Amino acid sequence: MEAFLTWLAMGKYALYVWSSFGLTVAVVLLNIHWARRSFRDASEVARRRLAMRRSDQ
Amino acid sequence: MMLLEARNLHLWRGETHVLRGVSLAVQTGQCLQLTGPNGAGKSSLLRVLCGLLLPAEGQLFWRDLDCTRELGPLQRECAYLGHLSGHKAELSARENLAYLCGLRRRCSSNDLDAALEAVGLAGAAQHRPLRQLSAGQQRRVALARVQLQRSTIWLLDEPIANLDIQGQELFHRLLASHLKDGGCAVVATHQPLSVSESALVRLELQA
Amino acid sequence: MSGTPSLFEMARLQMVRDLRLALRRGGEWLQPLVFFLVITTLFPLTFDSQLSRLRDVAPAALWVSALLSSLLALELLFRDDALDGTLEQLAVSGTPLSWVLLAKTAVHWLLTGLPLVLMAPVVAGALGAPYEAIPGLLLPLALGSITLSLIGAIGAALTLGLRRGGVLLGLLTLPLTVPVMIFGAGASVRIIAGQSAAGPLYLLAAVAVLALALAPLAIAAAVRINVE
Amino acid sequence: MTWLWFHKLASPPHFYRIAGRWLPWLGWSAAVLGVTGLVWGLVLAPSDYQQGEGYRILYVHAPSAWLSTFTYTTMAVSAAVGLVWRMNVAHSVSASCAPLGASFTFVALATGSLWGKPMWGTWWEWDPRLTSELLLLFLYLGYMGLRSAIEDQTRADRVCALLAIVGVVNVPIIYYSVEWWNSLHQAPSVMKFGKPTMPASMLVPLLMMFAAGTLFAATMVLMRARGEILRRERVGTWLEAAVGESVALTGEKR
Repeated sequence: MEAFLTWLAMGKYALYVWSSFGLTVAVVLLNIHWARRSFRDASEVARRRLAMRRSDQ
Repeated sequence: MMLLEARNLHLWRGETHVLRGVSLAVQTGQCLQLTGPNGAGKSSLLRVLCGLLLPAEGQLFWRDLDCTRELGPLQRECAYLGHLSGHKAELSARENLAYLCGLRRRCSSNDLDAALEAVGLAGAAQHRPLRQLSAGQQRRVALARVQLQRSTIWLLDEPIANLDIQGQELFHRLLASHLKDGGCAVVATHQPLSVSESALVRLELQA
Repeated sequence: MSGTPSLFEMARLQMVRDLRLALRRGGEWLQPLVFFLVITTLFPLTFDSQLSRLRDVAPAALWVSALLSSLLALELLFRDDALDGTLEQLAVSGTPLSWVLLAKTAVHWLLTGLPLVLMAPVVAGALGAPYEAIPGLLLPLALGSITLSLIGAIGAALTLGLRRGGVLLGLLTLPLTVPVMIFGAGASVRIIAGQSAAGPLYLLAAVAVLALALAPLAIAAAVRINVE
Repeated sequence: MTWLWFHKLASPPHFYRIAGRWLPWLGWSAAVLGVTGLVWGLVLAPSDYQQGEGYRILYVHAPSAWLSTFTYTTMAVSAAVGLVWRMNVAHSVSASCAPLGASFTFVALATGSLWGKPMWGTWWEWDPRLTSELLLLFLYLGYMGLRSAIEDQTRADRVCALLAIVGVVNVPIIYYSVEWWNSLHQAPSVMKFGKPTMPASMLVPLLMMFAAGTLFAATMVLMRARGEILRRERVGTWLEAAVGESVALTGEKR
């Protein structure tokens, strides 16, 4: 347990190291969410266009 | 001789499918009249033909050469008259013409005189800023420009709009002499064109 | 085709027409120059009126004000010609668009860039630059203003036809003007300090030549796209 | 043979299907590499004799900085391909790069500043690398601003492609001018992590993080690009199948 605490302390740089890694992971997750949402919105646009074309014919 | 040919032009503006596989051909001495309701794509088609607008699909040929990607040859021989006159209100008719035509071919001051007199703009009117001329007169200056450019093909979008009776007669005369000299034209208008049946080709665009 | 005009005739036609237009529109072309004076007078007011201390900030004041005034004038460079169809006619005419638009940008430089370059040394004197250094300031500003006009013209062409192009024009072009600002201000600092500014001047000239060669291609391509 | 490959990739349905097949592989290999790299870098790698544990920020800072420039170059290259050969697929890829590039430029800036605080004692130092990253962020924001300002899709593609090309020509010049400017003022720079020889136990996780970052970027770009292709597709009969399948993928009830 004690070793875990010293590791966590990162030699008095804990705040900087952990916030850096935290921020990176957050940005990675944010990008994944953005990408999925953009794909979903785009397929929605395509679906609407298909529906409109079907109603035209 | 085949001058301008378009094959299977497609164009979308936003969600509307403006040009749906339009094809056309214009021979020497022929005039193609574009008709169709507003928003049917007449203006868009003209802008595609003169290379202002790139079609999503389809091909353009000028003198049997594929010019879809390389529009230079077509543009050097075409005169386009759209809704915008391309003239500056602060400049006079002569200054506007000298600039727009001078960029394409050298124009002497007699050329300018001849072109402006041909459209009924003489003497002091040539030197007054366009701002002081009526809409009809400004339209005539635009016709003078099209004529002075000595282009093989005229692409005209509603050229007869806000022209008085004499103005319309003037336009028909200019068009007739242009066709007689071996030129060709694509004109978007609903008014009848005084062009002989043999030289007239019609294209109706659906909404 | 003896009828086709040479490149110089085209450039002359374009420049004569644009100069005539600018002069007929009254003092509109003067506004960026007055704007330049206004900005530079802010520096003593906000920094320190002590000439000896003001000297440190003089290069920054000159170059930042020159950049902002040049950008201000550029926004209208293509806007009027786009609205009344002149750009359309140029795009359709088959004439070399990049050359004609370069002539147009040259007129903008003559009306905004050059006057700025001529006024800047006087302003530099007011900002504490030693009098013997003032003539030296002309060269970096001249070279820098050429590149600023060209980069700004690319921005103006890219934001053609956008409702609120002004802010976006600044956002797009400012990062691109960083090399000019660094080398320009670097040269001015050395000139004011009386040292030789050969290094930054050569770099400034190199950037200017690069801009002169490549910018017109980008400007013409952007105008062709935005004139659709 | 290569020309055929390039030509096949140009057709939207083909690119859409191939990207779809590659996505899971890219995604999972990025995840695996990323996790192992992180764990290795945080736990197993020895501490640095100078900076102690603080140097571990390097394992996220360096890959982000690399991604910011790598993504911009990819954006510019696909933009150029899109403009020259008028390929919607290339424009779709180019449009997908900007948000990813901008976010990793921000990460590079933030982690650089977080690394700088313990070393220099200030949150922000006009260090040449950080300054260039900041300018790159402005380029990204300019690109995204221009893209959102133009409604028409095809025009936005072509104007933004032009901006990306103008930008990529300027990036090396900006980087050089900032370096030249820095040499005047000699700001202390601890970012010089080009140590002569980095022990393997430190270097391997770093390389893994670089690989993971690149694979992650590829996954994100391809996922977005598939969407952008759907958004630009007007006539393809394959759209029916693609849209149907995407409904299953995203679990939409509609």
